[in-house]
Amino acid sequence: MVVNYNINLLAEAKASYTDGGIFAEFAWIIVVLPFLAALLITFFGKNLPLKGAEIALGSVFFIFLYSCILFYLNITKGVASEFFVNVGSIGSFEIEFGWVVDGLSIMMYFVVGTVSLLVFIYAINYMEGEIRYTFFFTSLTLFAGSMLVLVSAPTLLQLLIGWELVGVCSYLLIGHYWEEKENSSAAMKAFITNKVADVGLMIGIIILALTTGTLRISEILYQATHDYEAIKSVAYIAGILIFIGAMGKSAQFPLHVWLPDAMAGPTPVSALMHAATMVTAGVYLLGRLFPFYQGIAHQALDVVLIFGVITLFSAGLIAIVQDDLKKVLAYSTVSQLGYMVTAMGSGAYTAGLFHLWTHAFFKALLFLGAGSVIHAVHTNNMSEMGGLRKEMPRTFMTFIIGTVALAGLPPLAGFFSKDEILASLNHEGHNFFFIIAVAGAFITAFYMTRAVLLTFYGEYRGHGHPHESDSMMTTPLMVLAFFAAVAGWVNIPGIYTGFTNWVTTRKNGIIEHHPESFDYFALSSGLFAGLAGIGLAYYIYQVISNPENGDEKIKFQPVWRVLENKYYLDDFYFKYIVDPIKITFAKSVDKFNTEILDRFINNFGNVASFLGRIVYDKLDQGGIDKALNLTSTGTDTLGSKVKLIQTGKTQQYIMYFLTGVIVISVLVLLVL
Amino acid sequence: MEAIDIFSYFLLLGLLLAGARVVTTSNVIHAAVALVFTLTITAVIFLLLAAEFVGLVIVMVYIGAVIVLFLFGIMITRAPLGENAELDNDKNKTIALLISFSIFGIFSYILLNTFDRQINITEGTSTEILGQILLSRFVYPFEIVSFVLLAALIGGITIARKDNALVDEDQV
Amino acid sequence: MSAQPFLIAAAALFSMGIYGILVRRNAVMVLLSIELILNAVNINFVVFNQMLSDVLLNGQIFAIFVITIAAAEVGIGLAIVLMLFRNRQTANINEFDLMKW
Amino acid sequence: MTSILETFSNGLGISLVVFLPLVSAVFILFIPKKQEFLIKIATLGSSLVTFGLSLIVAYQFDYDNAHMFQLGNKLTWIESINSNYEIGIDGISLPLLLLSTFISVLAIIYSFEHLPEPVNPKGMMSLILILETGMNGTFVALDLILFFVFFELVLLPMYFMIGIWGDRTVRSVAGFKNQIETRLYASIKFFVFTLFGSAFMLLGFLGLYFRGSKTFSIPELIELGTSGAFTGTFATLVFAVLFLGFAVKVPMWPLHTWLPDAHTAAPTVGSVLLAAILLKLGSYGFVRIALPILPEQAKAWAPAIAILAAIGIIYGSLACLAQTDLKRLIAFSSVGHMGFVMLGISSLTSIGINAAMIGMVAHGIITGLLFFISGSMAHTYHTRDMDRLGGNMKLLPKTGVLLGFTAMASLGLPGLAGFWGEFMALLGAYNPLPGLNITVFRTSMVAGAIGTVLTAGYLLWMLQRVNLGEPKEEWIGQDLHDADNYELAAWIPLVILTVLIGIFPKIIFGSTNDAVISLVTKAFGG
Repeated sequence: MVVNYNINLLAEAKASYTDGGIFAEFAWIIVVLPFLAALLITFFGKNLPLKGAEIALGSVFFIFLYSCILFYLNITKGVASEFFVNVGSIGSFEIEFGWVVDGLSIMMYFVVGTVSLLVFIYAINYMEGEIRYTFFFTSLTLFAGSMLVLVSAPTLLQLLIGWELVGVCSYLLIGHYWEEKENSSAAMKAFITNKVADVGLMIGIIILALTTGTLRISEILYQATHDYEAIKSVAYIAGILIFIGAMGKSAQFPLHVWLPDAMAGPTPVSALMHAATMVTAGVYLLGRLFPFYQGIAHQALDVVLIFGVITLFSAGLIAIVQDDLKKVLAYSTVSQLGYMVTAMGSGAYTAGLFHLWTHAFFKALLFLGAGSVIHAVHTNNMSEMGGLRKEMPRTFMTFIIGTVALAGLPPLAGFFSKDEILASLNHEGHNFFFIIAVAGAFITAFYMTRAVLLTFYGEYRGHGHPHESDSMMTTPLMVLAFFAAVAGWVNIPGIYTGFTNWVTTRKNGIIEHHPESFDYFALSSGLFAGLAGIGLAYYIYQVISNPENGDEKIKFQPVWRVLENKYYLDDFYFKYIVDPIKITFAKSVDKFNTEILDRFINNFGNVASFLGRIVYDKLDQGGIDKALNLTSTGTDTLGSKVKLIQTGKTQQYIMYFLTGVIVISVLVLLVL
Repeated sequence: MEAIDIFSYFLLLGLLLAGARVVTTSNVIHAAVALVFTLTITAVIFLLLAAEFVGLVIVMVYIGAVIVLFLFGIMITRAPLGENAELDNDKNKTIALLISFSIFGIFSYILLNTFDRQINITEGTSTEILGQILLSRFVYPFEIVSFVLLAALIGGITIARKDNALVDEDQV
Repeated sequence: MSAQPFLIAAAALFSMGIYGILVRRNAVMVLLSIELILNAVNINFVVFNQMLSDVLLNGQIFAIFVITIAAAEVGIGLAIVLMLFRNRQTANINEFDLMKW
Repeated sequence: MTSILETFSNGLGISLVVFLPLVSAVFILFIPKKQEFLIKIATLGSSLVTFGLSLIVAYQFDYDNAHMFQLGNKLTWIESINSNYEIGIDGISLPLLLLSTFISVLAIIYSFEHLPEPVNPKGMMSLILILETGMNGTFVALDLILFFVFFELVLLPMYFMIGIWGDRTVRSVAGFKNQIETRLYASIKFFVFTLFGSAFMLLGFLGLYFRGSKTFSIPELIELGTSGAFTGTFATLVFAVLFLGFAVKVPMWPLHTWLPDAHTAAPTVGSVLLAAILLKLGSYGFVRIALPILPEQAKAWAPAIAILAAIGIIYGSLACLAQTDLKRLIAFSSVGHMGFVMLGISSLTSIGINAAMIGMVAHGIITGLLFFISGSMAHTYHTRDMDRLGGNMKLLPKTGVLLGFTAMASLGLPGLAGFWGEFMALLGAYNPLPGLNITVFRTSMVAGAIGTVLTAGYLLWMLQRVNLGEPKEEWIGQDLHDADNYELAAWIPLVILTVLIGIFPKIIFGSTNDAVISLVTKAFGG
């Protein structure tokens, strides 16, 4: 059943890689394991000492180890192979699942494995005593599995399956506290927004599959890179449609609205799914199909670029006005995803994935840090925090590292990845977009500094006495802080570009510009923007005022209101899309059904019964039946007379009988 | 006219007289006895006609068994013994006479017009051949009729049995 | 020997039986009259048998069957009469008029 | 043993699968009414044996020759009109036959403890068995008259089920002056509607008989049809009446209005069987009879079918969004899901028809399960009004989890059975048979894709209203029974099957693919 797929794609792939040997061949284990673990947790979890968390942790730990091994293999030798399992054929189509083990997917395995492991450890403590603890871990494990299904997909179909499965897990986890209607609504919003985007993805996949005659990604890419006519004709539309799918999952404007609402879920969920892994699926998809986009669908890539830039800027602006700490981070995530998409759009494959890589660590760190704070103060609102740096030193320190990394100051991770994106924009000559991206960097630095100041500086404005979280929670923070600090050092132009090699080790070659050294113009602009953002925020919230009322200084009403209302996008969706469908259309269809169609049918019944009444009254009752009844009454009358001869006396009967015999006999005799 | 003819006319006369007695007497026992006479004469006629086995059957079955049954029936139903003016339904008498005479007339008319052949009285006994035919050609009817008889006997017993569910003790 | 006297006598016997059935009040007497009719039939059978010189003796055999059936009939008939008598305390068939309207 | 199996392959096996339930039903009529347990056990035993026999049939089936009719026989039946008792299965009917015997077993298990009022196990059980005979028979019949007999046989038990054990709520109906009891309205509507369709269908059959070579045999008619024997106005008319007959049963928009009423009014088992099997009779009829016998007409009608299917998808989903009645919502969801099946069929490609096949099976399993669960909930809460429900996860955790799972499966979640039907139908509709109007089909595909969003919308909204949130005041402190063992025994197999087909669709495609490819090649030349 397992087929190592080895057609002649080797020629154009990167110079040196291996098929990964036995570890690649058995990589399916890490995909299947979480599902088994989820089953085990469901059935046995409640009776275990940690209520199932140990199974989840064990499986994730295994994934982590396995991905480390694969990661090591990839660093040292370079791995690129894919495996297929046939699960049925339909028409001439082979439906296949399988797994890809190459640089791109291994990078994702590693991110998923590492962040999952840390988040799981963190969650054991964070979720302690919470409702549906076991189910939480079931879903989380399921999510890890689904994410691995997604990133290991060698066929578009499996990709779609993983794509939707992570969506469901996201639904389950966002709606974890479903007693509150708000939370279940947020979960629904996330699912349906994604589903809308999935329609694009689905149609895109259908178009690609039917034009190329295969669902295998590598084959589609082969055709794309060899300028097959068929795929060329649909490249633009398919590229756009698939990007719509990516827009949903990776929260690109205008489909980003679900991500901030998704913060209704528990914080570890936000850290794992809505920062590090799931939301990067769109970027991953663009990366996976990059040869396609880069070659024949480059027009679609321009659209990608535009939406990425819009997202990175618009979402960053909203982050400034948020009071909810998690929402600041959520909008920040949207904005950073915008950066990644921008990178992809500008043709910088490595830069986009590099930002994905660094962002996964520092954003997970920030979310977990925020979770630690929220755990301590029991509120999400920054207006009820403040001054926490003394009470929560470790959280504070790690949070600062994350913030600095996000703001893009050297030598932390964000600096390198953001710089590459800016450099790529500069190199490609997208000057306007370059300026916006730099402005975005400024905004990023500004809102993060604002968030830090509001949370950790000034006076404590909340209730109770917050204290530092347990070491179970702070240890992952520190590990992530370490990664946030060093993750960027794996791709320093001119010094060490290992990451480029890692993610370009794949069967379908990537052609892109790899800078020999830093683009000093881009570097300085980015650095300056970051420093300016931090400085301005410090000036506003610390120097000319204090964290409590710093917002007042920059409340430029019209803009502020638009931002607070998220550009009225939600209102627009509800007023012009959701409500009309849910209320107007649905109600009118239902009315049409019951009032018109049914009435039509029922009137048939009425007509039939009216005709029936006429036939019955006039023809049947008045005619035939009357005649019949006359017969019957006549018979009755006659009978009542004739019955008198029925005396019941046997002898009389015999007499009648014999008289008859005689009469008949006489008649017979006379006639004969 | 031979002697046997004259003898047979006497027999027939006796038969008719006895038969008439059966239906006219107002004494139930007399009626039964008259029936015995009728049957006896019938048996003799059968002997005369060389149907000796049927004659013997008449004697044994009818006179021996059926009549006894009738006598039991008469006694069990507490029919008044001796003269009983109530025995006949006088209202019916005229019409009954009319009917029976009409039937007799019709029958006679047909018989006289149709059958004017001679009776050939065969020599010797017919019992043996009768038995053979009965058990070869008529074996199935024979078996069936025996089954019918058995069924009738069982049925008679079932009906006549004293059934507590239907009848009170003191009424019998 | 002519067959006609026998046949006429049988017809007369038959008519007497009918008269008896019609006139008698007592159910047992009615049964007796039925026996007369059957007897008349038997005579006819035997006479026809001899008249036709039937070597297969169909007439006699039928007479035997009739006798058998007559015996069965008497058995059942008397049982019914007995039953009726038990329930009604009478054997008068004029009182058994349940089957009227 | 071999010899028994041989006779099995000679038509006996399928005949037993068809008639054993009917014979058992007759026997059950002789069991005294008071012996309830005996009746139930006998019914269960009979259905289990039937299921076992169908498994043997599936085992004996030669999957390498799935395009041929197998394991069947042909016996003279009504000589004067050349109608024969001709039966057999191929790769298309096999999965549906198995589904039918399987769902029947589960329906009977469920009925062990959950008989609707007025409780009458004898009546209910024998009706289920008679129904099973009708359903199985339709899937194996290869003679039009035989097909028709079984097709109609199904109506009666369902009519009685709805009419006797249905919902007694009195409500007003558009167009009628007087209020009417739901069950009466629904049962009559169901019966008259389907009879209306099948009367026309019979006309079509007769037309084929007289215009063809005086035969009712489906294989022979397929040979005739694919060699172009039926053409012109006549064939158009025949296809039209066949379409009417099958479309009512599917049901396709706008002939669907009997379905929500029938489903809502029917007792749980009734609506399960109705959704799981009965609706498949119509779409099966399209694949088995209408397409191969009248291929040219199928081509001419395909765009119309696609449009109606697309309307059905959108319309059904929108109607779902307006429902407050849980069962009615699920009933309308059937309209949408069967729309996908019909969209697949209308594409006239092997992909589309395969999609329709797996869609039928998946819809049978998933919607069957949904009706099981919603029926059980309606029984527990004594209401189906979603505005009154809520917090079901708290009140009935097991039922709630299963409802959530099934809703997910129903919205076409990849990895579960429902996904394949939807995705593959869209795949088929994108590239229909060459020569068909591509714009129509692609528009229908987009409509179908939008339909998936709406489907997700109403199902999740339903979950939010029913399953999530805090329980309403009126339920607190009430003695509500969660799913018991009988219910779980009936539901869990369906859950497992949903997952199995979801991750390994070869279970269905392995049987259907060859048969469908052969059908498409024969009828449409590729």
